Amino acid sequence: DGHSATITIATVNNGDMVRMQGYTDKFTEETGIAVEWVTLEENTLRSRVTTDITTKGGQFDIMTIGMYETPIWGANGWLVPLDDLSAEYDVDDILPAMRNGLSNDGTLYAAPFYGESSMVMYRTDLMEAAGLEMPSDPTWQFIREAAAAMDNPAEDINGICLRGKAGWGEGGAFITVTGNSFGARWFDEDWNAQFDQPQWADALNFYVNLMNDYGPEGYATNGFNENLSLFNQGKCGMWIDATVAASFVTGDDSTVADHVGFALAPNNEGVEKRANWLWAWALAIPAGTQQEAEAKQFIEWATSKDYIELVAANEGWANVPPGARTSLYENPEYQKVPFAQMTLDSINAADPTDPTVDPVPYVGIQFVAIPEFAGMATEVSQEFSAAYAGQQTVEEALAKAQAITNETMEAAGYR
Amino acid sequence: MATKASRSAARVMMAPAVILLLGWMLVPLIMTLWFSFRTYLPLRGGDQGWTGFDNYVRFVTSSSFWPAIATTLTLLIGVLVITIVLGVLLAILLDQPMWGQGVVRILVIAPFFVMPTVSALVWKNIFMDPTNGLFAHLWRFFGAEPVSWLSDAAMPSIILIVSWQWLPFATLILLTAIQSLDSEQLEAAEMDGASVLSRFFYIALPHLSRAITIVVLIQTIFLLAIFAEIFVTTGGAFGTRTLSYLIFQRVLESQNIGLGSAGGVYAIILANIVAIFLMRIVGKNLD
Amino acid sequence: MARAVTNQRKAINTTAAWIIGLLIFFPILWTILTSFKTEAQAISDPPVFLFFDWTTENYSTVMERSNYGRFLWNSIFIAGGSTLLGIIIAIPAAWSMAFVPSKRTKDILLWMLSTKMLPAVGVLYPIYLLFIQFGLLDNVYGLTFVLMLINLPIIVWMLYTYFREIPGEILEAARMDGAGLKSEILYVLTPMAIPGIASTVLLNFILAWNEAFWTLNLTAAKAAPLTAFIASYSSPEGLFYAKLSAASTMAIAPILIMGWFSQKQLVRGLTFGAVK
Amino acid sequence: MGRIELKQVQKKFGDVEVIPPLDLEINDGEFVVFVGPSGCGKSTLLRLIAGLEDTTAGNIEIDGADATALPPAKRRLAMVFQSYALYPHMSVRKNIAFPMKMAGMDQAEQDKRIENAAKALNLTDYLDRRPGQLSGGQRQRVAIGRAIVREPAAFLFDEPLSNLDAALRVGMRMEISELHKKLATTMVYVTHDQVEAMTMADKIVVLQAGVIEQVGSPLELYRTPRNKFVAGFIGSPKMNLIEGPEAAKHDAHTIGIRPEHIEVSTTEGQWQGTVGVAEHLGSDTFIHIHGIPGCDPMTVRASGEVTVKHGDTVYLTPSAPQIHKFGADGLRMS
Amino acid sequence: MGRIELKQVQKKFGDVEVIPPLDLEINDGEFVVFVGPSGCGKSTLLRLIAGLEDTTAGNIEIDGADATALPPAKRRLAMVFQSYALYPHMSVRKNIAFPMKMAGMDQAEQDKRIENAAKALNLTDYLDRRPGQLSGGQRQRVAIGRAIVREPAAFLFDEPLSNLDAALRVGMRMEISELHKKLATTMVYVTHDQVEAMTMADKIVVLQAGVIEQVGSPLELYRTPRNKFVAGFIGSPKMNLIEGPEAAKHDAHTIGIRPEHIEVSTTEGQWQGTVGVAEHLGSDTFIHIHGIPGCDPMTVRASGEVTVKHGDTVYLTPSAPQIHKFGADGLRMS
Ligand SMILES: Nc1ncnc2c1ncn2[C@@H]1O[C@H](COP(=O)(O)OP(=O)(O)OP(=O)(O)O)[C@@H](O)[C@H]1O
Ligand SMILES: Nc1ncnc2c1ncn2[C@@H]1O[C@H](COP(=O)(O)OP(=O)(O)OP(=O)(O)O)[C@@H](O)[C@H]1O
Ligand SMILES: [Mg+2]
Ligand SMILES: [Mg+2]
Repeated sequence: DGHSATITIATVNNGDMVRMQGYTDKFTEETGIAVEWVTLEENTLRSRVTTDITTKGGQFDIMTIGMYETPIWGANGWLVPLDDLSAEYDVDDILPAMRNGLSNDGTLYAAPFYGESSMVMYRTDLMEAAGLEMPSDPTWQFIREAAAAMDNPAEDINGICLRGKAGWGEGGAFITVTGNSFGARWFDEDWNAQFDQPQWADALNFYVNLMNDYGPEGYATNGFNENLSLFNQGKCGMWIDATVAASFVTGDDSTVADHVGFALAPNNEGVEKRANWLWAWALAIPAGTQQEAEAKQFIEWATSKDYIELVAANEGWANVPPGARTSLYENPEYQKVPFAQMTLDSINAADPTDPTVDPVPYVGIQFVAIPEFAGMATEVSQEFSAAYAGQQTVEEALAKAQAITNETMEAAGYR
Repeated sequence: MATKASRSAARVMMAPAVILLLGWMLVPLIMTLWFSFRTYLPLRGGDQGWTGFDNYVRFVTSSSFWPAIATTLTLLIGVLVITIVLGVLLAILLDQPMWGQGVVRILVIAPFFVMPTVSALVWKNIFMDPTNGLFAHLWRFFGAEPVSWLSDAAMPSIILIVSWQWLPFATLILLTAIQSLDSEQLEAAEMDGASVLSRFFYIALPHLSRAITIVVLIQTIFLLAIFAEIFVTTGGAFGTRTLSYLIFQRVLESQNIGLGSAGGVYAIILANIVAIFLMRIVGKNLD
Repeated sequence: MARAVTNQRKAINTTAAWIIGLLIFFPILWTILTSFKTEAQAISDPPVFLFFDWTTENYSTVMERSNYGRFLWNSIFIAGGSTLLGIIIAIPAAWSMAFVPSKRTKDILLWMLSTKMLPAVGVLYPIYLLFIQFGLLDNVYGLTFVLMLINLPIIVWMLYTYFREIPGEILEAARMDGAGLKSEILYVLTPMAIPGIASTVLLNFILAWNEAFWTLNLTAAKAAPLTAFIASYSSPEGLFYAKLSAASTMAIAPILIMGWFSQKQLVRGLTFGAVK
Repeated sequence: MGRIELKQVQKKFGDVEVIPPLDLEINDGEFVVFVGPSGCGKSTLLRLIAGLEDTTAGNIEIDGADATALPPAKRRLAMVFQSYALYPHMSVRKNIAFPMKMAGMDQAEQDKRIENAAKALNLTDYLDRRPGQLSGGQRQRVAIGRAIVREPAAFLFDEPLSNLDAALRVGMRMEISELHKKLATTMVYVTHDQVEAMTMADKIVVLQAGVIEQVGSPLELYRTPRNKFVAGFIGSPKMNLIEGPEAAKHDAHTIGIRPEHIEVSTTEGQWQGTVGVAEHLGSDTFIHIHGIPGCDPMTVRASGEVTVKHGDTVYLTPSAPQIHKFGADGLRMS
Repeated sequence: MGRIELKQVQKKFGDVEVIPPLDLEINDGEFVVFVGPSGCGKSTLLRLIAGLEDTTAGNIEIDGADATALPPAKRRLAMVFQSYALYPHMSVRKNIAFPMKMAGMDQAEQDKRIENAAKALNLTDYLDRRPGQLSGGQRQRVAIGRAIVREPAAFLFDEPLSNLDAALRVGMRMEISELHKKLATTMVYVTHDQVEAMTMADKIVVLQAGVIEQVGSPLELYRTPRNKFVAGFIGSPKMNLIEGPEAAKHDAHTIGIRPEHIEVSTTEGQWQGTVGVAEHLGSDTFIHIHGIPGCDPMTVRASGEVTVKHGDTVYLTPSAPQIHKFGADGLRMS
């Protein structure tokens, strides 16, 4: 009868998730199902839930995972398929890009809580002062020009802030999509690492030069949080990062909330792929849980249209979890939110199944959806970060990345 | 004391501790050994059979292996040297007569109570952050460019953090040791015409050797296992990947249990080399 | 040396020691101060030291967000339980080593210590599997047991060094007086070793309290101690220094307070038989 | 009752034979003192009797019953240790009560015995103190009190006075002697101080390297030491042992003469020598004399004061009946 | 040279005056012993001379020069500590060499002096051992060796023998006396053992509570103690002090008579008493006699053996010339 059931949810400690925890009482009230939260920092969460799922530890009834894990775990049969969600939940309302990214073989394995792509956020006031105008689809060349124009060390303003922090989901993701926008790719169709190709050298050199010239001090350790706080303190002219950041840079904690503009992530001139990614934090149910029904009930609640409205009613439309549902973008109230349209456009501009200029054997834009990727990409991004910090040259970093990648692929038996 | 009865009683009373620790050592060790000879990729079908020594070969030939060993030893030695040198000096200072000795001692011990995670978080964000960190403010105040501690000087920064955590331990052990130094010996040396420095080097320092050994032993045990500090601050980037961090990456990030287990076996070997090396000294110095 | 110390020298010592002491303590002090600031004050340049609007808002935010009480209780239970269990197992073992030494005593002791050198990350997987097998995941008892095992070598060693300072003749006297092994340990040895046992308890309580790998990896919600609590405050989005400081302060405050009240025993406890 | 018999008792530590097989009888009510140089096995022997060490071979009988395999608690013996071995965390009262508590004696009886013991040992005022608050002599008395209340078959003492200073030592020596007179219980007492042995013992057992050199009453040992070792060990200052021609005159390999049995004269005598150090105690003078063939220096004890100085020539005459003769094997002749 | 003069030297620890202002002269080459009960300030006085403690007031002169403010190393004094204070991590050779090394003496000279000292002290075979591997007596000799090589103006000894056992103590006592004879260097020696003081000293300084009770040669102190304290302190067994009517007969508040100055008889004598404990040492018998008015028990020392038993009635006669008379103020009369 479920009157005293308790479900345990592992989740990441970001703003939207923490906000959801605040509304859990409502869920418990409605259903009588109690909820235990295990809130962890992203990297800790990932290693924690991965250990649990691979060993069938069964500690969690719901796990917060991303687009990277979902297809792999789904294929292994470790997740409960979400193919019997209620009619009122309206699965078809989920943005197609998200639904594809969270499915394996057409079966949905995780429900997106919110989704994101990446885009350019810039200071309209500084842009104006510099006498430039941001196109809605800028190129890297324009970005560099604008960064140069806005950079003002005397005022402690950096032309541009970008992620450099090691970690596949941090700087690794950013440099991968930057690579995409320069025509680079991780692997050729035979799983040979491609870091020895000129496109990578171009991309990395461009990034390093841009950041050394106009980026903040110590950008090699800056990730999403660091850049967010820099931008909110008015220390960045531009910031290219997750679309979810839009609600923060226009929110209460921001000192520049009134002067933020948005544009699509850039591409290198002549390359059709843009530097934007696709990501969703989604809720999935590990196979074998004793509380499958209750877990499903929770997922339906947390990723429902009603939840979005609940948040909107309490905190305003700008703060609802974005990027998951089509209906949200059709909502006239939400369309008033300044970054709504650009977010949707960015999401639509990303295609996980065709991320690069040259064909690749993998799915995923800012990641390669194979189990070995997280570890390998983290190591690669560490080499890149060392190059950002000036501890090695771009060439050395690329050579090491090439070696690490090929070693891993050999160990895993791809080659 | 040592009658047959007491000896057999002793054996019985040792048993729980010995059996538990033997189990705690052997069970994981055997499982680790087992995994290390198998291709075990949880995300790709789990245990895929015997591979012989492939994992071992792959682990040592990996470009990260020797740097990781070097990093491990750098961290170990760096922290040991700092904590012991500063510990000795601090212990001597704290041994002097002064006002408020108790309070000062509390201040000095305090870092020992701080969880490694907390200490890493606090140092990383509140002090070493190149934009908002206190050091950055300080540097700017003096007109200098703030340093990105955790990228430009990652290893020294981690050594600093870890040393900060372990300095109290070293100081306290050394302080107690200094207090146990027979004052007549110092007086004898004084009568013999030894200056303050001579007394320190010829009398006090040799007296401290046993305490220093203990500091080295205990700290080594803990330092070889340092993890949280690196995980939180650099995530192994900028040359701060120790052997145990490398194993973490293999096991948890790359989800290659076989390879990681082989790494674990290497770590055990390294630990034992260090241990044997230590035991040699300790064996001599422990009574 | 009992020679008169001039006040001048004492003043120099005092000044030097206080400066260094405060320097070492500063990171903790600063964290505590920061926890009472607003986020904006927390990162303001130049930093504000004491003259800011003290607020406890960060604490209420943190309290609202997580069930601090449960984390705290788990920490206390796990640290306390593992230490107590360890002591109960270690006392007989240390008795044996100290009072019925054999040629192998030192080897056994060093072997015990060497079990602490097993790299935790290397054996996480096996241990996790074992824990699943025995249904011990996210279970305070399971965790208590593991932490007991981790700290047991240190406990045995510390007790051994204390016991060795107790003259064997006293135990022999008890034996002559008709005490059996149990009475000997219960009525004579343990009460005599109380200061040493107290220090051992303290030190191991701290070590268990601060253990961050197993506590994080073997728990989920029910058994999670403060190390897991702080893990959820590691780099969330946005400006967070003040909240991080508040959470940090909450994680370390109990042990800090306990440590301060018992620093004498602790100082003794940290000697590890270094004396003599 | 407290008759203790050791039959072919042997003790080895590992391969080292500390006590070769040895027989010894201790009669009921006797005060037996084990003396001997440090490391000769006195404590080991006592601990064997107590049951704190296992015998390697041989039997220990207490009151006719084999006690070899009995644990210490079952032997009805009480022991007083050199370090007192008081329980520092218990009050004097609790210390004394401990053996009775272990025996499960009823409270009234315990209180009675504690009171008696405290009265006998002058401890009544200190019953509620901790051992740490007592002086050395008082601690020693508590240790004895703890032994007394058990009403043991025999008391074992291991150098109980060696931690006390000279003056206290003399006092406690008397107290223990008087206690023995009063209780008439067997006491086995270990010391390396021959004065203690002489003044307290009914029977002295002289040990060397685990071997019993002689057993006898103090005066027997003083008068007729069985060998050179006992001769040198008993008596203070030490007996002068003379080898060579002087000994040959008495048909002996070595002759011995105690310092108090030599006459000193500045004018004439049997031997001539030079004064080395002269120790003036007021009551006596110990003169160390060099130049006597076969014995250098020879010690002489003169009563009262003798005004000789370093370098003086003196003449010595031994008292003939008190000359001890020893053969080449070190044994007493005749 | 080694003449030490203390002029109105005073020492306070905080507010506690441990040594009230005091004058003392120690002549070159003299062997001066400080005796007194525990806590009377002997060590403090020695440490003041050594410079290990600062004087609160007064001056210390060494060889006529004011040394009050000199650091210990500059006073040309060597000290031997009760705990030996050897450096445990250095070999015997290094221990002995340490003061010379500190003085920067050249190696050849160092070796020579070490060799001489080792020969003199019988340490040659042990030069490469650590102190931990030596017996108590050997350690003591190393400590002395370390003092000798500096060729100091004076040696200071703080209870150097109190950690040794009785037999060794006698031996080392002699060795130190002989060393003094040989070197003829001033020695200041602290002990609480009056036998040591009597046998070794040229001059004894008796201290009580920081105050000098008497200074004099051993025999002066034995014969004419200036007061009851000195009378009781010097001599073993202790002087019997008698108060009441017996004392009044001699027009004194208290009379004192040493045990060796009393005749024992079983038939007649001045005082009648009952034998308590009789301690038979062979050479002497100490008899404790009860029932003498004003002094219970009275100790008597009889030469050789006296066959008295517990409970016997005996008669005692003091030797009249050796009766000491003390006034109500405790001071010697006449
Ligand atoms: N537990 C032991 N293991 C090995 N040897 C021992 C042990 N106990 C004593 N011995 C050895 O046995 C011998 C006799 O020791 P014991 O303690 O009986 O001497 P002792 O006569 O009491 O000496 P002392 O007067 O110094 O107390 C010594 O050589 C000693 O080293
Ligand atoms: N550093 C000090 N601080 C305070 N009081 C002290 C100090 N050193 C000694 N005293 C006190 O001074 C008095 C004399 O001490 P000192 O050590 O000189 O006695 P002593 O005659 O050497 O005694 P013992 O025979 O026991 O060695 C004692 O009452 C002692 O408590
Ligand atoms: Mg003994
Ligand atoms: Mg003294």
